[in-house]
Amino acid sequence: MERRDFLQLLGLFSGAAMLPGCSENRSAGKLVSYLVPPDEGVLPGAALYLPSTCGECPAGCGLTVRVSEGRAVKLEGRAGHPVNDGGLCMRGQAALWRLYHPERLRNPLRRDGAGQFQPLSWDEALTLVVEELEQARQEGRANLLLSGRTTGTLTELQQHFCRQLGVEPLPQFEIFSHAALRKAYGILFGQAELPHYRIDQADLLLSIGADLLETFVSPVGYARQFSRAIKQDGFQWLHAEPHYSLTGANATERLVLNPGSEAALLSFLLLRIESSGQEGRLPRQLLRALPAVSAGQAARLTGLAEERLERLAKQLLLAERPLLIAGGIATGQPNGLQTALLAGLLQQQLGMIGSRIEFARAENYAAVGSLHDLQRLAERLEQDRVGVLLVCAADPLARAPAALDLPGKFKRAGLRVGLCDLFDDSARQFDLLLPLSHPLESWGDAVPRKGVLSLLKPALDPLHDSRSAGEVWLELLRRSAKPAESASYQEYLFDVWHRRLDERQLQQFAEQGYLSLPVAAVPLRLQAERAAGQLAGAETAVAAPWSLVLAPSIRSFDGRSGSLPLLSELPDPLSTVSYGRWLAMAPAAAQALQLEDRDLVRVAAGDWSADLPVRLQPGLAASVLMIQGDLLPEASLPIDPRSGELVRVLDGVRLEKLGSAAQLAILAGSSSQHGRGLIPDPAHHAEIPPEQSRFYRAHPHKEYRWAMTVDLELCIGCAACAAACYVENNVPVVGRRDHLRGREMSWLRIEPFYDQAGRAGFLPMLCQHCHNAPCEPVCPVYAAYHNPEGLNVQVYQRCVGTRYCSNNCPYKVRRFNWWQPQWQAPLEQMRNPDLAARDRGVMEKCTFCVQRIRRARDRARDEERPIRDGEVVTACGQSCPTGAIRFGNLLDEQSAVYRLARSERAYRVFAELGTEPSVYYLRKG
Amino acid sequence: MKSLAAREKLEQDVLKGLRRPGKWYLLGLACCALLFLGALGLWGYQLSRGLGVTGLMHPVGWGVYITNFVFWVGIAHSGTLISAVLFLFRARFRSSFNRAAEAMTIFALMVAGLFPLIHLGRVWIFYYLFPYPSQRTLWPNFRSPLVWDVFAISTYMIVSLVFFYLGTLPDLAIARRRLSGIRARIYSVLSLGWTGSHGQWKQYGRLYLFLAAFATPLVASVHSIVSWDFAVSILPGWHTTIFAPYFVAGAILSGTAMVIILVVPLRRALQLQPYISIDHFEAIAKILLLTSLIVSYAYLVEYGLAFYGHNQFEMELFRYRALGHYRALFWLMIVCNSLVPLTLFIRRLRRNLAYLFAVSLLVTLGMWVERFVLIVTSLAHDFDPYAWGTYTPSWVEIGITCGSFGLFFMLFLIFVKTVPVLSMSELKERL
Amino acid sequence: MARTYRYAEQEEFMDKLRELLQSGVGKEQLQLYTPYHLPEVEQLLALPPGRLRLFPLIGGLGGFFGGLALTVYTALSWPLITGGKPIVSLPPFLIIAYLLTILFGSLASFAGFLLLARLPELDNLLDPGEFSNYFIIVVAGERP
Amino acid sequence: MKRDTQAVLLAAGCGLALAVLALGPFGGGLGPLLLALSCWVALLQGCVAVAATCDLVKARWIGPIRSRLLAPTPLLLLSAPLFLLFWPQLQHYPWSAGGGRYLHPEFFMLRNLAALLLTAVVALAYAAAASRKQLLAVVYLLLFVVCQSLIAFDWIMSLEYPWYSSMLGFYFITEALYAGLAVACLLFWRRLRAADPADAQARERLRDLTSLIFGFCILWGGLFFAQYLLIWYGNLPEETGFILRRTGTAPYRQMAWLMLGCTFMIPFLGLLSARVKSSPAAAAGISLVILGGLLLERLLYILPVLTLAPLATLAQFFLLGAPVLFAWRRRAAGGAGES
Amino acid sequence: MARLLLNLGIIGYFGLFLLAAVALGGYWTGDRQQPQQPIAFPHTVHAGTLQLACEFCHRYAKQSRRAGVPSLTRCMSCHQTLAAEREEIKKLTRIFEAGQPLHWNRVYRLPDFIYFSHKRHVRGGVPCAACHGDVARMKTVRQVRSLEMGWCLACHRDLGAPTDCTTCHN
Repeated sequence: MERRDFLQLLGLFSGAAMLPGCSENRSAGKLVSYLVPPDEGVLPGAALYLPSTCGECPAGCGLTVRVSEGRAVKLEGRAGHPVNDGGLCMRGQAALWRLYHPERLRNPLRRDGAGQFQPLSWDEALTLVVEELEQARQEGRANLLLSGRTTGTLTELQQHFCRQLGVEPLPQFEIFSHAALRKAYGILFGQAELPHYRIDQADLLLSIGADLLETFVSPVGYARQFSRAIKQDGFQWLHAEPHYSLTGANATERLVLNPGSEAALLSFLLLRIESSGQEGRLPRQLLRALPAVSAGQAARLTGLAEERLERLAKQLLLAERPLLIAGGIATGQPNGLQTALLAGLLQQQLGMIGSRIEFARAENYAAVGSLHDLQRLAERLEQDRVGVLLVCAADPLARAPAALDLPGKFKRAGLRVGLCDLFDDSARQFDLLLPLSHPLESWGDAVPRKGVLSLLKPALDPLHDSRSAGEVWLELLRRSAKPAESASYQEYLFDVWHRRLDERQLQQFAEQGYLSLPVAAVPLRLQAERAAGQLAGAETAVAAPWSLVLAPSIRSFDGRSGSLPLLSELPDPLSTVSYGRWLAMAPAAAQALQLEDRDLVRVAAGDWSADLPVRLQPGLAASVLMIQGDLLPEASLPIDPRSGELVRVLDGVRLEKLGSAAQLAILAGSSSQHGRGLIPDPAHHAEIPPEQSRFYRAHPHKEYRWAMTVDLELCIGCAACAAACYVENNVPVVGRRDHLRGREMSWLRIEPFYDQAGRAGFLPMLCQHCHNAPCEPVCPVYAAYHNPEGLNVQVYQRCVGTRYCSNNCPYKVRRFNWWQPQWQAPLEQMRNPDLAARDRGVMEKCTFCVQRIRRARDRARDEERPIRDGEVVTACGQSCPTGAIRFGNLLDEQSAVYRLARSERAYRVFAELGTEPSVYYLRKG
Repeated sequence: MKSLAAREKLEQDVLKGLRRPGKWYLLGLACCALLFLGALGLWGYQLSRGLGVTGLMHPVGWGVYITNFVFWVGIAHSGTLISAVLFLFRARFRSSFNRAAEAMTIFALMVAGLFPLIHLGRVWIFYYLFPYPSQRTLWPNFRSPLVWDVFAISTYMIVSLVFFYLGTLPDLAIARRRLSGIRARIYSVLSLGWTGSHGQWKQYGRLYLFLAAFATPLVASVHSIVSWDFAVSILPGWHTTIFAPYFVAGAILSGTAMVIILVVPLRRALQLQPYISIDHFEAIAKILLLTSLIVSYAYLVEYGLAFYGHNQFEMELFRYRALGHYRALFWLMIVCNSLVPLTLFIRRLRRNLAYLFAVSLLVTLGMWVERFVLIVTSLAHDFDPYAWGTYTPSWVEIGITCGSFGLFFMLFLIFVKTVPVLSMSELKERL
Repeated sequence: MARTYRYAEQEEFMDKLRELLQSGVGKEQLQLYTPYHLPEVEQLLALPPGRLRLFPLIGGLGGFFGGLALTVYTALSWPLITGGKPIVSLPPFLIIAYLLTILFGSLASFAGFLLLARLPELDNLLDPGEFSNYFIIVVAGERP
Repeated sequence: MKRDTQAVLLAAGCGLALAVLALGPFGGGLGPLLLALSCWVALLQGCVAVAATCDLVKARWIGPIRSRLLAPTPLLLLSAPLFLLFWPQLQHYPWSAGGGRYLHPEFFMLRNLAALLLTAVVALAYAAAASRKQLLAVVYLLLFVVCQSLIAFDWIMSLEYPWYSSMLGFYFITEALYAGLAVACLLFWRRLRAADPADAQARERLRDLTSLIFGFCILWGGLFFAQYLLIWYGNLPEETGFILRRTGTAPYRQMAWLMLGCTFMIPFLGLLSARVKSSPAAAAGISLVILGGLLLERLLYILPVLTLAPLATLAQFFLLGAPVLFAWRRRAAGGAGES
Repeated sequence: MARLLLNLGIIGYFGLFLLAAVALGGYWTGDRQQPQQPIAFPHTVHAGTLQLACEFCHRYAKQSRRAGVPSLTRCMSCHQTLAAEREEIKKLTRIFEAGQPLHWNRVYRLPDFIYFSHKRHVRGGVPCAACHGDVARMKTVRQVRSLEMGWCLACHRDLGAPTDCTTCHN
C-alpha cells in the first residue's frame, strides 16, 4: 500500500496510544523530561482508554484497556461490542495477569545438547527455523503447523505463510472444539458450523448440557442475552444436565438427567411433538430411524418423572419462541453425535433454525479441527514423517487426552518449535521457543463470529523481547526470500483493512474498536437421508454408578487460564474451593460412605486412578461424581470415534475411601444460610419500625449519598465482579498457604447458599457501607469513619491494626494484611496508581471504588455540574455480564439506585441489626 | 517486753527474705528470664514478618494475645481488692496478703499492658491511641472501648503503684534501719526519711483511706471496661449486659487464685507460717468460692437468656460453644471455674493448703480458657455463615504466652528479694 | 531542753501520754514516734481532721471536668461520624471523665500527703532519724 | 402474744382484701398487683439478705437493729399465695401468645411459686434460728439470688419479651439489698431517737451503714450505666426499643430522670459529706429518697406495658405495705426496752 | 552528699529537655530538601528576570494532576539560539542531541497514599507560590513547605476546602 495511506491509517488508529505519558516514578524521586511532548489530548497523570480484544478464550470479547503512565492497569468489557457489550468474565479480567506474568518467556530460547534452554536472538532463532524447514523439505519430511484457534487476518496470513513455505497447516486445535455439534449440523443441513444462538429472542430456553454461563462458545455474550431475556416476563429456562453446573444453578428449573440419557430425552420429545401434530412434521425415513422411546422408557432412562417429561413436551409446544441448545457435556459422550443430531432435528421441527439459531452469524470455528486430527498427527509422528513441527498459541501437550501420549510422540519430530507466552511444562517439551507477544502488546484483528470485526492494537510497548504470531510468519517469509508484501504485520493489517473497508467503516473501526459487518443469509435444507443414516446407536444404556463428569471450569476454561494466579485465588463459584483439586459428591452419597469435606478418596476408571479430597456438592445426583475437567490432565479420556469429541463422562468409576483427609482451601464456612435470610425466601421478613430502630439521630448527607443495588435475579454468581475488584483495587493475591488459613483478601466475594433441595442462590457480599456502621465507633484512631457522602472510609495511613472493626462487622467484609503484600516482578506494573498500596498490619476493604468517584467528581467540577447518574461505575458493576450491580446517588430521585432501592423486591442483609447498609439487594421474583 | 520482742522477731523474720539469694532462687529466676527473653525474640520475629506468623485469621481477628491481656488484667484485680476493699471492710487477715497481692497487681498489669501492643498490626504507631496534640490535629476516638482501655489500664497502674508505695513506705524505713551498706542508702532514699512521727502517721492513715476509697470503685470499673471491649460490640455472645459484673467476678476469681499460688510457696520458703495462718487462707478461699459462684451464675444466665429471646444468632452461637469445634475447652472451663471450687464448701478442704493450691491452679487455667472460649467462639461463628471459620494458635503465640508467665514470675521473684513481702508496720498492730 | 521517754509497750506509752496531757503539757510541745499507726493517739490529742481531704476533692473534680473537656473538645475539633453516633456522645465520654476523676483524685491526695507530712525530709534522707520499734515521746523544751 | 395475733390477723386480712380486690372488677389487671408484689417482696427479702450477709461477715453495725430488720419476715409467706393471683392474668404478658419452652404459663407459675415459698420458709427458719445461723444464712442467700433473678427475668423482663438484658437479675439483687440497707438505716434512725442520742458507738455503726449505702449507691449507678451504655452503643433495634419507650416520650422521660436522681445522684452527693453520713436524720431522709427512687423504677418498668389504674394501684400497694409497716412499729414499740 | 545528688538530679532533668529540644529542632529543619539538579537551571532567570509564567514550562498545571516538566524540545525552542554558548546550555544541547530524556531530581515529593491534583488547586485560585514559595528568588529550588498533613489541613480549613479524609488519602 502507499505510504500516504499507511500514515493516514496510522494517524487514525494509533492516535495517542504509542506515546508514553510523562510518566513519573515516585519512588525513584525523578521527574522525567521527555524528548518530545506528548501530543494534544494526552495529559500526564491522566489515564488513556484504548480498544482491544480479549485473547483469553475463543469468544473474543471487546475490551477497553485503561492505560496509566504507560502501563495497562485494567481491562473492561467494551460497551456496545457485539460479543459482550460491556461485560467481562473473570478470565478476561485476569488476562492482565498473563501480560505481566512472571513466568513469561522473555526472549527466544533453544534447547542445547544437555537439554538446557539457552537464550538466542530472534535473528538466530528465525534463521534456524528457515534452515530446518528447508532441510526437512529436502529430506521429504513434512513440516507441520499446529495452531490454536485463529480468526481474521492472522488466519489468512498463516495460510499464506504455509502455502509459501510448503508448511502443511493442520486443523486448528481447541479441546472445546464443539466438533459433534458442527458435524451434526453438517450432516443435517450441510453447514458444519457452530450457529449463533439468540437466547434474548426466546421465551422458553431448554439447554441440554451446554454450560452457557461458563465456557460454552461465548459465556459473557450469553449471560448478557440471558439478562435481556429474563427482563421480559414469562421467560422460562430449563437446563438438563447429569452434573451440577453454574448454568444449571441459574436456570429457572434444573432437570437432573442420568448421564448419557440426553439422546433418549430428545427422541422422546421429538416423538411427542411429532405426535401432537402441531409443529412441522419430520420426513418419514427420519421418523423410522428415530429410536422409539415411550414416556415410560424415557422416564426410566433419564431419571425424570414421567409427568415432568410430558409437561416438558407441553411447555415446548406451548412456547411461542422456544429455543433448544444442546452441547457441552451433552455432546461430550459416546452418543454425543446422536444427541447433537436429535437436537438439530428438534430445533428444525420447532422452527428455531434461521430465527433463534443463526447460521448466518455462525461462530468462527471453521478452521478448528477435532481430536481425530490430533490422532492423525500422533500417527504421523509415530512414523517419523515429521520434520519441523510449529506449534503456535496452542497447548495440545497439556490438553489432549493422555491416551494419545503426545509428549512422547512429539520427541519424534525433527524440530519442535513452540510459539507460546509462558515458560511452563509444555513449553519445556519444545526444542525452540519463540516468545509470543500478549494480545495487548500487538496489532491484530479478530472475527469471533461472522459479521463481527474486532480490533487489537498495542496498549503498551512489549515488556519483553517478544513478537506476535503475525510478525513471526512475516519474518519467516521474508527470510526465506519469499515475496512478503509488507514491512511489518501492522502494515499488513492496515493493507487488509484498507482493502476491505471503506472510509466510514475505517473511521468507525478505529474509533469504537469493532465493526458489525453485513452478513449473507445461509440457505439451509434438511438432508433427511444422510441424517437418518447417522441416527443409529442413539440408544442409551443406563449408566453404571459411579459416573464421573469432568465439568468444564469457569475459572480456567479448558485449563489454559489455570496458570494465572488470580484465577486460583478466586474460589470456584459452586464449591467455593480456591486452591487444590477436589471431587464433588452428593451429600447423601457422602453420608452413606461417612465422608466429609476434605476426606481423601481414590477414584479409578480403567487403569487410571487419582486420590482426591471430597467436597460435598448439594443438589448433585447421588450416583454422580464431578471434577473440574482442567484439573485432571492425566485422566485417560476416550475420544468419540464418530465426532472426534472428547468424552467427558466416565461410567463405572470405582470409588474407594482412603480414611485420611487432605488440606483443601474451602472458603465457605457453611453452604447453608441457616435460615438467616441473607437471601430471603418470601417468608423471611425482619423489618423494624424506624422510630424504634435508632437510638441517635440520622446524620445528614449533603450532596451525594452513594449506594449500590444488586439484583439477585440477574446475578449468576460468575464472580467476574470479584475478579474485577481484585485488579482495580490492587487487592493482594496471597496464595494457597494463607487460603488454607482463611486469610483470603477479596473485598468482594460471591457467597453461594444452597437450600434443602440443592437449589443455589448467589449473594455478592462486599462492604455494605452501613449508615450506622458497627466497625466505625470501635476504631480507637478514627481510621474507620463515615464520610459526608455516605462512604464507610478506611484510612490506611491511620490504621494501627487492632482488627476490632473486622470483629464487629456483621458482614465480615474487612480484610487484614497479615503480611507485606508481595508483587513478583513485573506484576507490580499492573498496580493501579490511583490507589495506595496497603502495608502489612493494615485493615482494608471495599471503598465503593472511591478513586472512580473522585475521577468523576474531578470531571464534574471541571464542567461545573453535579455528578450525573451512571457517571460513576464501580469496577464490579462495570464487569458484571448481566448488569446486576448498579451504583449511584441515593439523594438523586432520578437515579437508578433510588428507584431500585424503593422497589418492593429491595431488602438489606441483616436489616434486623439496624446497621442500615447502603447496599440494597433485590430478591428474586 | 513481750510485744517488743515480738516486733523485733517479726522484723527479723520478714527481712530474712532480703538475704543473699540461694541457688534454687537463682535457678528459678534464670528460667523465668529465659522464657521472657525467648518471648522477646518471638515478638521480634513477628514484628519483622507481620502478624501472619500468628494463627489469627478471618474471621477470628483476636486470639491468644487478647486472651492473655484479659487474663492478666484479671490477675491484677484481686491485688487491689485484697488491700483496698478488705481494708475498707476492716478484714484483719488482709495484712498477711496485701503486700504480695499489690506487687502481683503491678506486675500483672505490666505484663497485661504488653499484649495490646503485641497484637497491634502496626505497633510502631501505637501512640496514635494517646491523646496528644499533633500537627495532624487528629485525636483518638474516645468512643472506642480500646481508648477507654488505655485510660483505664494506665490509671489503674498509677493508682496501684501509689497505693503500693505508700504501704511500703514505713517498711522501707525499717529495712533502712536493719540493713547496711548501699542497700541501706537506697532504702532510706526510698523511704523519704520516714520517722513515724504522729504527724506522719496521721496523714498516712487518712491518705491510705482515701486511696482505698478511690481504688475500690476503680477495681470494679477497670475490668468492667475491659469487658466492654467485647460487650459494646454487636457479636452474639459478646454483646450482653451482664459482662461487667461477670468479668469483675471472674477477674477476682482468677486473681485470688493467683494470690494463693504465689503466697503458699512464699509462706513456705520464707517460713512466714506464724504471720500467715491457715485461717487467713480459709478467708481467701471463701472469696474464691463466692466469686466462683457469681461466675457460675453468670454462665447460667448467659445460657438461659440466649434461648429465652429466640434470637437465632445467639442460640446458634451458644449451641456452638457447648457442642462445636471448641467444646472440649468449654467443658474444661465449666469444670475448673464452676464445679471444682464448689468443693470449697467443705471446711476441711478449705483449710488444706495443698488442695487449695491445686484448686487455684485449676481455676487459673480455667479462667484463661474461659477468656479464650469467649473471645474465639463468638468470632468464629457469628452472623454470616459463609464467613465462619476456626482458629488455632501458632507456636509464636504460645511461646509469647509462656514468656508472659516468665516475665511475671521473674518480676515477682525480684520483688521477693527487694521488698519486705509482709507489711510489718501493719502486722505489728496485730501482735 | 527536751525530755525523751522510750517505751517498749503500747500501754505504758499511752498511760504516760495521758498523764502528760493531764499534767498540762500542750500537745504542740509533744513529738510522738510510734512503730505503727495508732488512731488512739489522734483521739487523745484530739487533732483536727486536717486539710488532706481537700486534695482528693479538688483533684477529683479537676479530673472529672478535665476529662469531659478533653473528650468534648477533641470530638468537636474535627467532627467525624462513627457508627452514626452523635459527635458529642456523652456515655463514652463519661467513662473517660470518671477514670480521670480517680486518677487525679488519688495523685492529688498523694501530693497532699507528701506536702502535709513534710516528705521527703531532705536532711533526713541519708542520715535518717530512727524509726524504731519503741514508742517515743519527746517533750519539747517546756517553760518553767 | 396479743400483738402477734394482731399482726397475723392484720396480715391475713390485708392479704384476703388484696386477693378480693385483685380478682374483682376494680383490680386494674395485672399491673397493680405486679407492682405491689415485686416491690414489697424485694424489700422484705432484701432486709433478710442484709441481715444474713452481716451474720456471715460478722459485721458489727447490724447489732442494734437486727431483730427489727427481721421482724416482718413472716410476711414473706404471703407472697406465694398472692403470686397465685397472677394465674388468671397471664394473658397480659406479650409472650402468653407463645414464648417457647421457657416462658410457658404452667412452668412460669410453678417455678416462681416454688422459689417464693422456699425463700420464705428458709427466711423464717433463719430469722428464728438460734444455732447454725451461718448455714441458714448461706442457703437463704442462694435462694434469695434465685428468687430475685426470677422476679427480674420472669415478672418484669418478660413484659418486654423478646427484649432481654442478662444483667437484670444481678441488678434486682443489688436493688433488693440496696433497699434492705435503706430500711436498716431508717430503723437505725428510730433506734437512735429512742435510745440516748449521745450513743457514740451507735453513731460509729451508723457511719458504717451509711458508707455501705454509699457504696451500694455507686454500685447501682455502675450497673445502671453498664446496661444503658451497652444498649446505647450496640444500637440493636430489638434492644433500643426498651430504653426508647422509657426515655423517649413526655411523662416517662421526666420519671426516668427523677428515678435516676433519687436512686443515684441525691444519695451520692448527699453521702459524700461526712456530716450527712453520721447524722441519723439526714441519713434517714436519704434512705427514704432511695426507696422512693426504687419504687419509681419499678413503675418505669411496668407503666409503658401495663395500665396502672391509680386507685387500684394505691390500694393494693398499701394493702400489702400495711402489715409490713405494722410489724416494724410493733417491734419498735415492743422492743423499746430490749437490747 | 544529699545536695550533690539533688543538684545532679536537677541538672540531668533539665539536660533531658535540652536534648529533646535540639532533637526536635533537627527534625523540623532536616527534611527540607534542596537537591542539586543535572542542569543548573536558574528559576531566578526564567521566572525572575524573564518573568516567564509558571505555566509556560509547567504547562499541565491547569489541566492535569501533574504540573509536568517541559520537554527538551520546549527548552531547545529558545536555547537553540539563546545563550547557547553557556556551559549548562551546552550540556542541555548535548543531552538533546543524544536524544536521551533528562532526569530532574524531585524537590516536592508526596507519598503515594496521597492524592494531589495541581489542576484543582490552580483552578481553585491557589497561587503557585503558596506551596512552592517565591521560586523566582531561588537559584536552585528548595522545598519551602513541610507538606505535612497539618500544613495542608490548615490551608484547607482557611479556604473552606473539603477536609474529608478521602479528599487526599487514597
